[in-house]
Amino acid sequence: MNISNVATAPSREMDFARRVFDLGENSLRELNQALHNLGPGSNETSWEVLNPKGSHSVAVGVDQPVAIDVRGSVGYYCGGMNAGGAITVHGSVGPGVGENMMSGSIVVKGDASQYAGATGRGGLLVIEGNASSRCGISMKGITIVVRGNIGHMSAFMAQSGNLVVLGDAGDALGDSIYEARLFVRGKVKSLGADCIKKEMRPEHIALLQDLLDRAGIKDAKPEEFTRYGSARTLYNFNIDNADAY
Amino acid sequence: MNISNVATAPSREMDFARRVFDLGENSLRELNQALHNLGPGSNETSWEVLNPKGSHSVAVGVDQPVAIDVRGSVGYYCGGMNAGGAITVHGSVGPGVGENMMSGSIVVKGDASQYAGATGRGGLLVIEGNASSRCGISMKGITIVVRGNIGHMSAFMAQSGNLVVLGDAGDALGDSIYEARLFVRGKVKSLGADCIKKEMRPEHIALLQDLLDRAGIKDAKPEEFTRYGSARTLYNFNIDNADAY
Amino acid sequence: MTYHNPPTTPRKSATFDDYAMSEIRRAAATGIYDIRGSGAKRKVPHFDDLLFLGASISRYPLEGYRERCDTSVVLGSRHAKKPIELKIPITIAGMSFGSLSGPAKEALGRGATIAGTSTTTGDGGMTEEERGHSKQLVYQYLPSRYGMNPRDLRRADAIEIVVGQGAKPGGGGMLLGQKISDRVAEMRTLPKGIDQRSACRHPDWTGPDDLEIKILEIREITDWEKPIYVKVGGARPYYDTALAVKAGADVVVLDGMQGGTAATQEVFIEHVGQPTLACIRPAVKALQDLGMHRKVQLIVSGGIRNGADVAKALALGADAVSIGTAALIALGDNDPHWEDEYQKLGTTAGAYDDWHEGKDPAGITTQDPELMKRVDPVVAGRRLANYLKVMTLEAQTIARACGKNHLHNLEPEDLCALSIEAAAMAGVPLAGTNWVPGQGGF
Amino acid sequence: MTYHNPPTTPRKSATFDDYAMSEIRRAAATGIYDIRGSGAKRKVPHFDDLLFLGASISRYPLEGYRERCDTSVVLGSRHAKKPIELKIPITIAGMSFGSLSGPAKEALGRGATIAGTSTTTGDGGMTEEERGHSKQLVYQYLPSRYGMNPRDLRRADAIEIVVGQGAKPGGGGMLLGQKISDRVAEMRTLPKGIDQRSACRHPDWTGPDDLEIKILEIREITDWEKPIYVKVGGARPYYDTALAVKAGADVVVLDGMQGGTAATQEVFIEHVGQPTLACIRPAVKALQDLGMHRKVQLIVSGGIRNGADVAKALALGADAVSIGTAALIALGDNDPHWEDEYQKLGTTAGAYDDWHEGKDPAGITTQDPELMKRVDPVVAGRRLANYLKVMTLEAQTIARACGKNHLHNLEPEDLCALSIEAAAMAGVPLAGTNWVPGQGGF
Repeated sequence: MNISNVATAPSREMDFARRVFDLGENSLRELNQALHNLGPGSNETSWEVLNPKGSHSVAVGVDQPVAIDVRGSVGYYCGGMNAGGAITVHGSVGPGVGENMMSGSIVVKGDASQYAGATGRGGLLVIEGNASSRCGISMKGITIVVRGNIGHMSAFMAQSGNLVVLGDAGDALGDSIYEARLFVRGKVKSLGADCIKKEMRPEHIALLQDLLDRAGIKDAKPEEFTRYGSARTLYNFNIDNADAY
Repeated sequence: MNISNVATAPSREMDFARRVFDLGENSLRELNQALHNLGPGSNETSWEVLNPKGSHSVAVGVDQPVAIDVRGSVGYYCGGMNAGGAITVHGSVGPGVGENMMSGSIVVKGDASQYAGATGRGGLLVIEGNASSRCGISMKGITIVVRGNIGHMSAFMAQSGNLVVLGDAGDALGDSIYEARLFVRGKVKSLGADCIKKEMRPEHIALLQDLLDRAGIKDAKPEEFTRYGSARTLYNFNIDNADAY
Repeated sequence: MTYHNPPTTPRKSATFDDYAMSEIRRAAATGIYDIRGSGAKRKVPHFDDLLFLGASISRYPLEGYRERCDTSVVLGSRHAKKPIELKIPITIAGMSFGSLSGPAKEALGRGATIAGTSTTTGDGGMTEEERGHSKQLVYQYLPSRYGMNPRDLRRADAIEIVVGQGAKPGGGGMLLGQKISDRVAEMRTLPKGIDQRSACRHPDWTGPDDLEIKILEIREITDWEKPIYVKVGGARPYYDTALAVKAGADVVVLDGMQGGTAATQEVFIEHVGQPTLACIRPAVKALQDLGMHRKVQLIVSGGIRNGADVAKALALGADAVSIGTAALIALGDNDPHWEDEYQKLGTTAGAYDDWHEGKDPAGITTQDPELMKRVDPVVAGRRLANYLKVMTLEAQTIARACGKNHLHNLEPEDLCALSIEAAAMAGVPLAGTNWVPGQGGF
Repeated sequence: MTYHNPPTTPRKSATFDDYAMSEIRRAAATGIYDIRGSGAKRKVPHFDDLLFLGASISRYPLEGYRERCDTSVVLGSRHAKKPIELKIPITIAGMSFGSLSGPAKEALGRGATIAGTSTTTGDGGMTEEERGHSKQLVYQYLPSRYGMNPRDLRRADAIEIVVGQGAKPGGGGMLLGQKISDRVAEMRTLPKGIDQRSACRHPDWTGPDDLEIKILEIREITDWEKPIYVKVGGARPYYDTALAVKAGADVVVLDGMQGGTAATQEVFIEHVGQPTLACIRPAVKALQDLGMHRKVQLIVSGGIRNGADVAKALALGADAVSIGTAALIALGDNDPHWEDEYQKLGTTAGAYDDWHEGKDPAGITTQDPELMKRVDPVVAGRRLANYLKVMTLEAQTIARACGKNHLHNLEPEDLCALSIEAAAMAGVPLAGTNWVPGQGGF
């Protein structure tokens, strides 16, 4: 059995038969309804989705701690509003993967399109390839770990949570950021308004080590990262900052 | 001579020759003008109208205590505003028979259409067949006795007077009723807003007996009737009764 | 100079203006819509938006002597054996006894009789005061039929079948319990102190085909002597006028949305019905299309205030006008003389319209025996007569200036309009142009 | 008599009037544009410029207090398994917790539930007060996504995707630091006391093609049970409505420029967006062109104040209306009762709109625990219910007068207009004519 993410996978005593769901034969509606029908104590804790062929809204609104493996690439909003599920996409994902995630985990083996983890409130989103623009936009507590690069305008208006990038970041990183923490190992093409470089104090090293561990990343050290966060100059309006608005 | 209603027929000392008026040969205008030309002490106290063939406004505005027999069926407003005449229709009547009657009597041997006795202020209206909808609408003092059934919305906004029904009543009986008294022997399909069943006290039994006597009805007992009247909840507006309006 | 930090200037909303807000608060507090008397108070296109052209040099090249400018009008000559002949084309509209006090009704009769015109009864029946003091009295036949009886029908000089009123076309009436005195209750055959609703449809007919039969009945009862008017609110004036004529009316009374009422929902008064100005041309067109203009007379009411209004209504094709509110003001309604008492009622002279509450300081819209005494029927009647005469003189002044020897010779071509809306409604050109906006029939 | 040299009479400019000048001074002193609550305050063509024709002879009215006039409406039957069924066609618009106090939100829920209608959350998420006291609650899905979570999404009775608001079509929001209490900050995942900006575009979609996919996601999460509304500000109503329908909306909420707001730039409120009256016909036309009128419901808001406004919006083709400002006034906002305190704030009752400052004397648009106590949710809820019932009664009064047994049977043909502008915008004839100015599409 392939559990991609031991750290956050639900604990189970027994391994029941997997449920395999072929989107080439059954409809998206049936898949999501089946996932929503799971009760708190359900035995069907392990799911496999075949032939997603870029479908939108795959496994949205999952609210039980089940493991779901998606074999192939998906469209928009995969795992949207996930609450507790452990979703692994063996391919690339379209815009808005894990949008507004509450808890649980999503692991993307390929690349992610725009808006990855947008407005996410909790849980862990791991992208093993690159993430495109607006990664972590308006994030509100989620942890996002990207192995590759991230695109422009990432962490725009990010309120809270952590964004960890092993590669480079594009233009205007952290524009209008509030209290989210950004850690980038590679180059940052440019910082957005009110976003500044910050000191890596011991508590940040500890935090980052924990995040890397949870994401199962062994080949990067916290010390190689730079921390970015809010200068807090836009917190209350002042006419002389108008250019930054 | 056929006086259908001894109780209310005008008293006369002598029986002069009847005046016979054929509407197949003379006009309605001539008939009504002739009736209006009668003075208080006129000898022509007995009239017969032939071939009404559904004419409207037959014998309207009669204001002397004369007896009029109409042989056949009539249209709208037969005996409208009658004041003192004793009119008998040997057939059916159209809408608004005896509308706004002041006094005297009208006896219909057949059925009556809508609005029978509408806004009537006094006198006695007897319908030996059925009366259609809105019987006694807005009645203001008249007594109406119906041998058969009455239609929907009867006694709507009935202000005062008595409605006696030996058969059944249709929907919404006595809707928005004020102080009129309703007596029904048969079934009531439904009561209108603010109309309720009331107790038959001795004075009501006595009153009803008198009404039946005056209508010449021998085969019904007051005890077989149910009384209905106003719950008086709509007498002054209250927002929580808005649905009833 | 030291600078301070100025606050924004407080500004009220045109949408949520003081009145709209106070209405919301009133609704929230009471849970019932506002009922009031008087007519639509908002600004709508009206006769003020029209002007007479007057005579021009080329039309009167030489000085002529002034001829008589006649003002008489005959109503009901279509079918009635005894049509009504008035000296002036201004009648007193129907106002119910119940909404008005006895002395007020008497004053209306006295004033109208002096001025040579007619009065009208109203919902609630005919009173002796009114019959006694009115030379010519029109008896209203209403859905409620309060007080209706054949004797009064025959004592009347004409009968007006009321289908609707401009303040509430399609609506019924409501007289609140406070105003139901013993006398009113008795006339209406109802208990004292309860709200009296008047129905919106007649109890024994609906629609124009029935109306024709109803008119026949009334004609038969009154031996075809009396003119029969049909009164409609300004809703679909073309169709309503045409149908009234087809149903056999002698006279059509058309009441625009500014027309007064004794008690109606504010929302009804302000939002249902068309302005008087907008009703006249379609109604006249209906009469013309049926070849009945001037044969069936058209009486227009709703917001008539002075001789100019009279002249304009006539120029647009009406045969006469009718006044309600203006007559009450002439009697003394809303007079600044009683300002102190108006203030106590939370209002001010000129704005008092809670007539249904029966507390009128001027003693007109009340049944309170004490307040009623404030109206001296003789004095108030004289005031009304004065006012009617002034209106007539004003209308004559205008008609003469236009070279007319009878008010009825005023024409739409004598008018122009000050606003595009009024021009379109009245079907006359905007001043200074020959543009009649939106032309193309009604 | 001696002559003196009179000075020129002082005269103010209509262009640089007091308000314009005070705004210039305010800008000069503060260096920031004016932010305020409430909607456009200038006078724009509105429902007051329309009239109902009412019934008369050619149409028969329904009995005012008797004959049934239904007011129910079903929203969301296009795709939702569980559409919303309301007793009255007036809903409470979305107003954010944060801009309003907890007791105010509770009062809205109580009042709406008594009256048989729904409330809406707002920017800032769903509160327990509101969910608990609202029988039917619409959950707003906004660009800020403050407080958004799948549990509340499933607890909602419908979901409203907010694309824009009439007060600021195309603009974002701003909640100033003063109003960020602990509770508000926690719901919004933000530090206390900082200005909170709400974005103007959604973070994870742009444009109608994306919206279609977003709607699909929400339907999937809620298992296609709940109606999905799309709310747009009155900008290009024909296209916006058509695109919302094409994107799969069950209900379109259209908010005109008079629509209220909690805090927006004055310049935005007054100068961006079209009047409510001007938005309805194009939106209805879009629905009709797509064969979706009455299948996708249209809710109109922005300056609805009374039953006449409701009836007019419905007659022009809306299925329901929504109220914001009016509901607050019914709860007690801007009540003259607090005039002294309004004066201290440099304003007056009726003009107070600095809601973003959180000092509302009426305790409604504030997070101050002391001021908040002034709103008794039970009493205020009752007031709102009263007000909603009055509006409904008023609308019924009008519909009955037009002979309708359901409010939805009101039609544009029942209306006429008092001004050329309103006639053109509403696509109805000017009163007294059959002239619809500017006819020829939108």
